[in-house]
Amino acid sequence: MTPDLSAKLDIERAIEALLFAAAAPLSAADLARRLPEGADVGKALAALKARYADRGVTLEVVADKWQFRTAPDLSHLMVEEREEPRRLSKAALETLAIIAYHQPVTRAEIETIRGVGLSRGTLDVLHEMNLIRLRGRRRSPGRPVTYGTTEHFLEVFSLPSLHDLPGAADMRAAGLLDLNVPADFVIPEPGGAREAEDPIGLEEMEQVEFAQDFFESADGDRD
Amino acid sequence: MTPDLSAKLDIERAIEALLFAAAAPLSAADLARRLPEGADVGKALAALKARYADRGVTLEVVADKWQFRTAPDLSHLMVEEREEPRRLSKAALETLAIIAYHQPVTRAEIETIRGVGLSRGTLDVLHEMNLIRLRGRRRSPGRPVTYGTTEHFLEVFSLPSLHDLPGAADMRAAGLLDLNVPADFVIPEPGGAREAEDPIGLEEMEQVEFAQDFFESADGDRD
Amino acid sequence: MNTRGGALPGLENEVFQHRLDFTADAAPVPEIEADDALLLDLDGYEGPLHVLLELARQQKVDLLKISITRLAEQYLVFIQQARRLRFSLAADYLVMASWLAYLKSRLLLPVPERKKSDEPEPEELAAALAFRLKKLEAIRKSVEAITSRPQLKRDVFARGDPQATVILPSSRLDVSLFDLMGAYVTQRQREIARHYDPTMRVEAFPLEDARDHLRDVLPQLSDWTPLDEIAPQPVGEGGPRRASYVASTLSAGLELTKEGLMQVQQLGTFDTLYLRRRPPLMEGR
Repeated sequence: MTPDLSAKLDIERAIEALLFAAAAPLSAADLARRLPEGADVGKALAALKARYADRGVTLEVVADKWQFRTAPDLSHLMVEEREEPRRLSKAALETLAIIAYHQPVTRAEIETIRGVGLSRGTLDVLHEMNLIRLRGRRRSPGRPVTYGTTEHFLEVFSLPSLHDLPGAADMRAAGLLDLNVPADFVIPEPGGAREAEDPIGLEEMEQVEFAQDFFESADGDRD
Repeated sequence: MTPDLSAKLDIERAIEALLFAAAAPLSAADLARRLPEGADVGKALAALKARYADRGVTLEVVADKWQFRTAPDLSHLMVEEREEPRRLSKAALETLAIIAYHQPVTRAEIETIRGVGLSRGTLDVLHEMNLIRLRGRRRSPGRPVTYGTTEHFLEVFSLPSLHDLPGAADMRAAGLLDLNVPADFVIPEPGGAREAEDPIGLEEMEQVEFAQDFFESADGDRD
Repeated sequence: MNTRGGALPGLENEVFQHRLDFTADAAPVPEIEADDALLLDLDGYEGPLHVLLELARQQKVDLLKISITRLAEQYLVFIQQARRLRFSLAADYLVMASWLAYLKSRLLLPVPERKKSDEPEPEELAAALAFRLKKLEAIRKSVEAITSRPQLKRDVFARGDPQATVILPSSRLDVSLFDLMGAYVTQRQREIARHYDPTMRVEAFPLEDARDHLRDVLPQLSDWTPLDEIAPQPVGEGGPRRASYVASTLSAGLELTKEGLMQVQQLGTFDTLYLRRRPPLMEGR
């Protein structure tokens, strides 16, 4: 075995062991930090992923991090390990999906899409399960708080990243993820008590796109 | 692939997944119980042991039970140093919240809102974590010291500025406010104009800390 | 044009029902059985838009091409049935019904020569509604797509027993802005509850005073007089409240009745109470 090949295999073995032992998914950077300098972590991860592709345990990317997980087709065997996930109500699931696909999104926008007011507790439940988080404030009148999903959300639903939300590209292409409402749209809004919201105009729309994360705006936009 | 070979591989995959996900070592009998009847568990375990022999993870038997373990020669990598994020106690979080929203605020004012005395440690902990600071002295009888939050506080909560703390409307929108909260419920605008106070000088700072310690120990833990 | 406020009061009277009946007679809707199935599951629907989406799906065409007039009819039948079965419907459902009835009528009416400038074209509204349903449907489908993904600890499993790790103290704080808001609100609400002050101590109109008052006015009570007129009116702020005057006067009245000085009568439950002086015994007894 040439020294080169052996070094490559050593990196693979080391990553295998590190990922296996870890309690949580590890990023490529996490791995690199614990390997000899110059180790080609990306290549080794790709090789490992291929090696485990049809095994009972597979190497997956969740939330931009790597983790060994049992193969989905073997879930029927895992009866003893299974934790009955807390069942989310239809309303909570829809709210979660809207937050996932439309983020950053305000409460009023969630209500408009669903055509019904959000009942107390729905956001609480999603917060409590660590699936959603406060993301920032919309730069629109009233500067409402916006919601987004957490890293834990990606882990739970086995998503490599937000770009991998199923069908998101098609929905965007069809304009279904636009948050703006046609100017003279008068369908009754949910929860009549809520004060009327100004429809978001076109030029404001661009700002909406730039609705800022608290974090992102931390270095700019300080008022 | 002959049906026989495929069945054999399936058993291997299943055992791989079961051993991986199990919290403790499993015996051959444990495995057989969870596999289709007639599965040759022994043979599959032997094949798996060979397959993993020179990998970063190996299949080991301990006391007649099987378990995946990281390869012994990689043990030097396995010290996973995880930074455990600190948690704030309920009292500390509540005190911090009041200081954040009501700053500059005196100790007596904090106690009035909380309805309980502040225990000695609470402010210390928040100081030590660099979340709060002494802001000044209220120009009122006794010239009490006032508290406020630090830059670090803003970083921890990813807030661009104090003005970005969620307000009453956001709390209502997040479903946090009870319905029985009076309509005139107001949250002070943090960082807004406040009662006159004098800044605290550097050298006075030390005296204040001292005076405070003295004061606190005098009436002890009251929480 | 006020679709929201204008139609709502009508819902409470017969006018709206007539309109529904008319709609149902004029254009019988074939999917009535399907609507029944829908009705039974009303609890599962969160709002009128969800019901509309369910109905629209029965047309089995792209949502952008649905017939809004037909959808409006179906929805109105649905509302009518729900009301007949005494489902309590949230106002949202009724508002939507009136809006759809309005939209349908505008879609069916011939286009006026000169259109009022402030009214959007009904076709635009219909298209906007269809698009909105499409949006909701997309979210519904994405719920299915997300929840059918391999879910951690349900379908796929990470390592059951991770290696022991060395835990280092960290300066990172495990706290979210939501936690901070929650902590703040809890305390403020506690504070509000603490300071709850049910106005002031309730002053009562003393029974002795009520008795004295009744004895004073007794000579004038030869006819049946409503209790309300006999009970003294509150004087100024801070004294007993009106309810206390009435209650004490009634108590005193019952006492005097027992003593044989008065009579009390009431024609029905919650009716006005009448009091009068007991008539002098003319013929004896």
